[in-house]
Amino acid sequence: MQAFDTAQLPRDPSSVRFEPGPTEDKLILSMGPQHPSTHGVLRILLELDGEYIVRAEPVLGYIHRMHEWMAEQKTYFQFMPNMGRVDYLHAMAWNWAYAGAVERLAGIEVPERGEHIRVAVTELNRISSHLLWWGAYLLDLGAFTPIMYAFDDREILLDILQAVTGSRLTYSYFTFGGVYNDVPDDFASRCLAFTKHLRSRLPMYRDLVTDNVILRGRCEGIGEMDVDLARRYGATGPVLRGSGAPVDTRRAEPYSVYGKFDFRIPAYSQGDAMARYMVRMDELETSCDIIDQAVSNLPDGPCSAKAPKTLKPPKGEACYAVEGARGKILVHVRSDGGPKPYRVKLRAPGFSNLSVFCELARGTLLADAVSILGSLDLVIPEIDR
Amino acid sequence: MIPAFVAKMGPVCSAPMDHAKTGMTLSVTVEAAKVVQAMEVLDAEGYLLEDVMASDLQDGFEITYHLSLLDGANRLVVRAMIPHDAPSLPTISGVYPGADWHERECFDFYGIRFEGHPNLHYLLLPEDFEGHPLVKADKARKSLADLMPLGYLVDCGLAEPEAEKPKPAAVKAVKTAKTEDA
Amino acid sequence: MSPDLLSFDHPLTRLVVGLLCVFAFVGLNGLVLVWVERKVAGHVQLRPGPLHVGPYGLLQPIVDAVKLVGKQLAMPAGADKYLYWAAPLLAFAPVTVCFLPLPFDPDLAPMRLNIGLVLILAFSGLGVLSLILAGWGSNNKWGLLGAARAVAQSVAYEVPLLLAVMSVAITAGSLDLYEITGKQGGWPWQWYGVQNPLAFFIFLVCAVAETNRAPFDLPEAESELTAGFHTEYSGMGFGLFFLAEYANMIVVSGVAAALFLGGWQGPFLSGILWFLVKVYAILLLMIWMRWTYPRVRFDQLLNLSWKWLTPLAIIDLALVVIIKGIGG
Amino acid sequence: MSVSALFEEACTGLKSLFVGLGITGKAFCQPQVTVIYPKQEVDNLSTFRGHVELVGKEDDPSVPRCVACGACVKACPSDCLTILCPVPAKEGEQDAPVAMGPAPQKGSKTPGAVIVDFSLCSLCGQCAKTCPVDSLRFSDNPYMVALDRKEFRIDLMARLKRQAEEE
Repeated sequence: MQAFDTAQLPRDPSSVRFEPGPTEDKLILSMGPQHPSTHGVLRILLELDGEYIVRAEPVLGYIHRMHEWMAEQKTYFQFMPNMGRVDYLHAMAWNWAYAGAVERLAGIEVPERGEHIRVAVTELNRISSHLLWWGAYLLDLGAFTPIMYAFDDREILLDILQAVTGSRLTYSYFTFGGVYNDVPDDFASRCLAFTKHLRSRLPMYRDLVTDNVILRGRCEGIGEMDVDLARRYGATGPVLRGSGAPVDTRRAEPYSVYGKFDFRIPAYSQGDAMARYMVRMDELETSCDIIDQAVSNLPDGPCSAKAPKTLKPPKGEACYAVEGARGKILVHVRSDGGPKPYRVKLRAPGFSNLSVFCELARGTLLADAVSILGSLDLVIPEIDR
Repeated sequence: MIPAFVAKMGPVCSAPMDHAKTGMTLSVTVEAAKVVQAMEVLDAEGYLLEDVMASDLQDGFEITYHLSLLDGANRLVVRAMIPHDAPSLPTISGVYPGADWHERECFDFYGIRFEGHPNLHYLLLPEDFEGHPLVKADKARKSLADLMPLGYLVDCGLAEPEAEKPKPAAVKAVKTAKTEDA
Repeated sequence: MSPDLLSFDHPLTRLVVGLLCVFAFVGLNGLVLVWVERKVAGHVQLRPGPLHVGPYGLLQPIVDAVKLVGKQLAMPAGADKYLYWAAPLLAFAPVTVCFLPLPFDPDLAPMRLNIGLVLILAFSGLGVLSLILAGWGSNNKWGLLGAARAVAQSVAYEVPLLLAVMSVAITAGSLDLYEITGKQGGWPWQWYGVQNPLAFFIFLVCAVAETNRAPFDLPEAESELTAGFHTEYSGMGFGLFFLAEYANMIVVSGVAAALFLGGWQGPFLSGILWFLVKVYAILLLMIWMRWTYPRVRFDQLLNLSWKWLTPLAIIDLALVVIIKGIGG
Repeated sequence: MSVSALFEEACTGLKSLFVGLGITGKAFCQPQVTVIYPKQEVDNLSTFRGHVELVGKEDDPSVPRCVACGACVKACPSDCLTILCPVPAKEGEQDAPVAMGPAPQKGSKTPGAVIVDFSLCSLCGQCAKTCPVDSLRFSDNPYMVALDRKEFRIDLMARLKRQAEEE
């Protein structure tokens, strides 16, 4: 092999910091920012011993957009469309977290109908996020077909959401005090038809993928994490529930009308990739249950409270936690009484979930790292914000 | 009202908050040097670290740690104030390894140095970025008294209950008294 | 030039003509297979597959080939020039030789060799060399990992493959594919695949693994290694690897058809048609599997070979020897 | 693990593989769900929300309801709306050509031009929400194709006139 002078290559600050370890014969591998299984522009520096991972360090910031700065430059209303872009897969939950925080600050009450619509569209959006995750995770594991079946089902759902919100991905449907517009008349019946359809498809999902011996081999016992590790890293959502703690913001600090609904919070105690997988599959059913309850007795009345056209919340601060598809979304807004927020802090669940990856990946095979990464369900724009 | 373990954290002041109005139940202000001690107490109590937030105020950078127990509406915030000219405080990544990235993010946006942090480099910003984007201009900065409702200020001893608007001088006086106590 | 050479019976002439035919056969079948693969993938995924170029998208593979030929051949900085370009050629060349001893029809076997089976196994073993060269020569870490995987996988799966083939060879008492086919009858119960299903099963699994097809496509596992050994190849460099993969598939399916499914023989009529039908049935099965399963992990792949297939193949071989000993 | 348990596990594993083949095989025979675009069209275009457009007055659909107050321009998070009005002439300059300036302008209750730069728009609807006379709404035009980004600066007044003529 020809000698190649690596000194000629442009210096890469991230890998300069990632010095080779004390032992020799290790391979430093840069996975990403363009890699099929990093789902966006995430880069992971790996130190490999053969195919075993000695160290892993994610390098973030490739699509950092400084949303928190933008929030300080815009009025409360104007920042709303940004929220759909933070996590494009569960835009509704981010909409809700921001709207909720501002509503708490300004003391705006949301009418009952608005709350029900919010619950229904957020849960629909959660299903669409989980379906996409399911397909993409299997793509990571080398199965090409499930994503098409998932998209087939997701399409019905997106049609419903399009009829309500006018868009299919980056919704900015929430306003302070309710939702942007009322739902069409056939919304409830379409939702019920969809949940029925999805429930009928779940056995197929199970037979094709969940029971598959190859998938189980790839997921069982991989990336094990106990509750304490998850807690110390701040991992939430399906990742925490996969470690055995049935913790869900919808139940723990019930916001909106979630307290009225009866739903099961799935939790699996193995703490491995399979447990996280199973939690998400069960959550599809949970979301279906919630949607059924939310739309089957949709209250009459206005969908939105009258909010002032220029919102100036009194000085103070408010947090609002929402259970997103990836975990606990927390938006903290500080107001100085002016038309623009003084400080907005966005707590992205994926950020904390990904930070566990360094711990989980150590000592596993490269293929396991892909499996772990997929099981954390990352959306890079949310992590980078 | 205020749980017993708060006393062990070495609080400068603690103020109960209304969850329905703010999403938080308790705010504990500690001295910057004592955050690790406070976090050790909370870790033993089983709190989950949600995030680390910094804000740029007139009085200095305020670091806010959001924590909550796994179950229930019990968000607790720990606050610490550090001066603009010496923005540093000890890292809590030894207690909560998840704080590592959150602290790096604060370093990115505010230039706050976390003493003892294993890897304090830019996380989200490019390596060659100059400055810290969320640091406000002097004019735009507001003091804590301008940002917090009166009830909180009273609880924290930053304002008199009767005073409609606390005078800036009074705030200063309280602040200096606080540091003298330490 | 001796007059001997011009007659069709001269081995050299047969070789040259045979090779030409094989090239044509491989090229044509490669194109057809690309189309079949895409159509099957499409229909399995509830979409139509290629549609717009020609009727039912039939001309799509040709357009693809033209595109590949037209593309620039890039070589990464620091790659070993000779190894890098030798690899795709080496991937494709040995496969063509493997076609020579295949009996397509009682009257159509390019070369009748009494050790045809050995020749195929020997030359198909060469294929892995090209993967190593490609991975090593392209000076790419992903390529290197892919190459390392390819070696371990090839070594692991050649053992049960050989054992499975040997059990058939012992039953037939020959290493000549023509003869082995001849010993089977037209009806399914006369096929070795039905008489010895375990060997057939082991052979099929090993064949999928040897041709690096999903779920055993570890050397090129694109969600882990981006594209493994052919990460750096563009244009026809990639095209040759692509073609070699399909040619390899046809070879193993041809061998499987000859060894286990009675080759050209079939009920009612016999000939090349039956042979092709059987080959394509196996190919379809391989394609079908690819679009159904996730990829196994590398250690699981090796475990499957060493802990399951190899012992089973040894047991099968022992049984065959015992039965053969008792019977005759 | 006993040998029998091992074989039992292998059998369930193999069975799961065959079940998987069965499902994809069944899908192979099912009709496809793809909508082949130029030949077919999806059926939910009516709920599509494209760029904003002006709403005409009831008595004269070619004239927008817009009162050129400029509220939408201020509400827009990404500065994609431009409303131009004639600037009132200064004292002694009555004869000068009428200059156009950003709304609101004193004395002008109708817009001279309403332009939306769709390449900046994030379809949040803040403009339509703030409009005091409900003069803005989402259009349902899904086919937005252009070779030049300048073509995404859409003149809404011209669009409204065209729509009024078509009706």
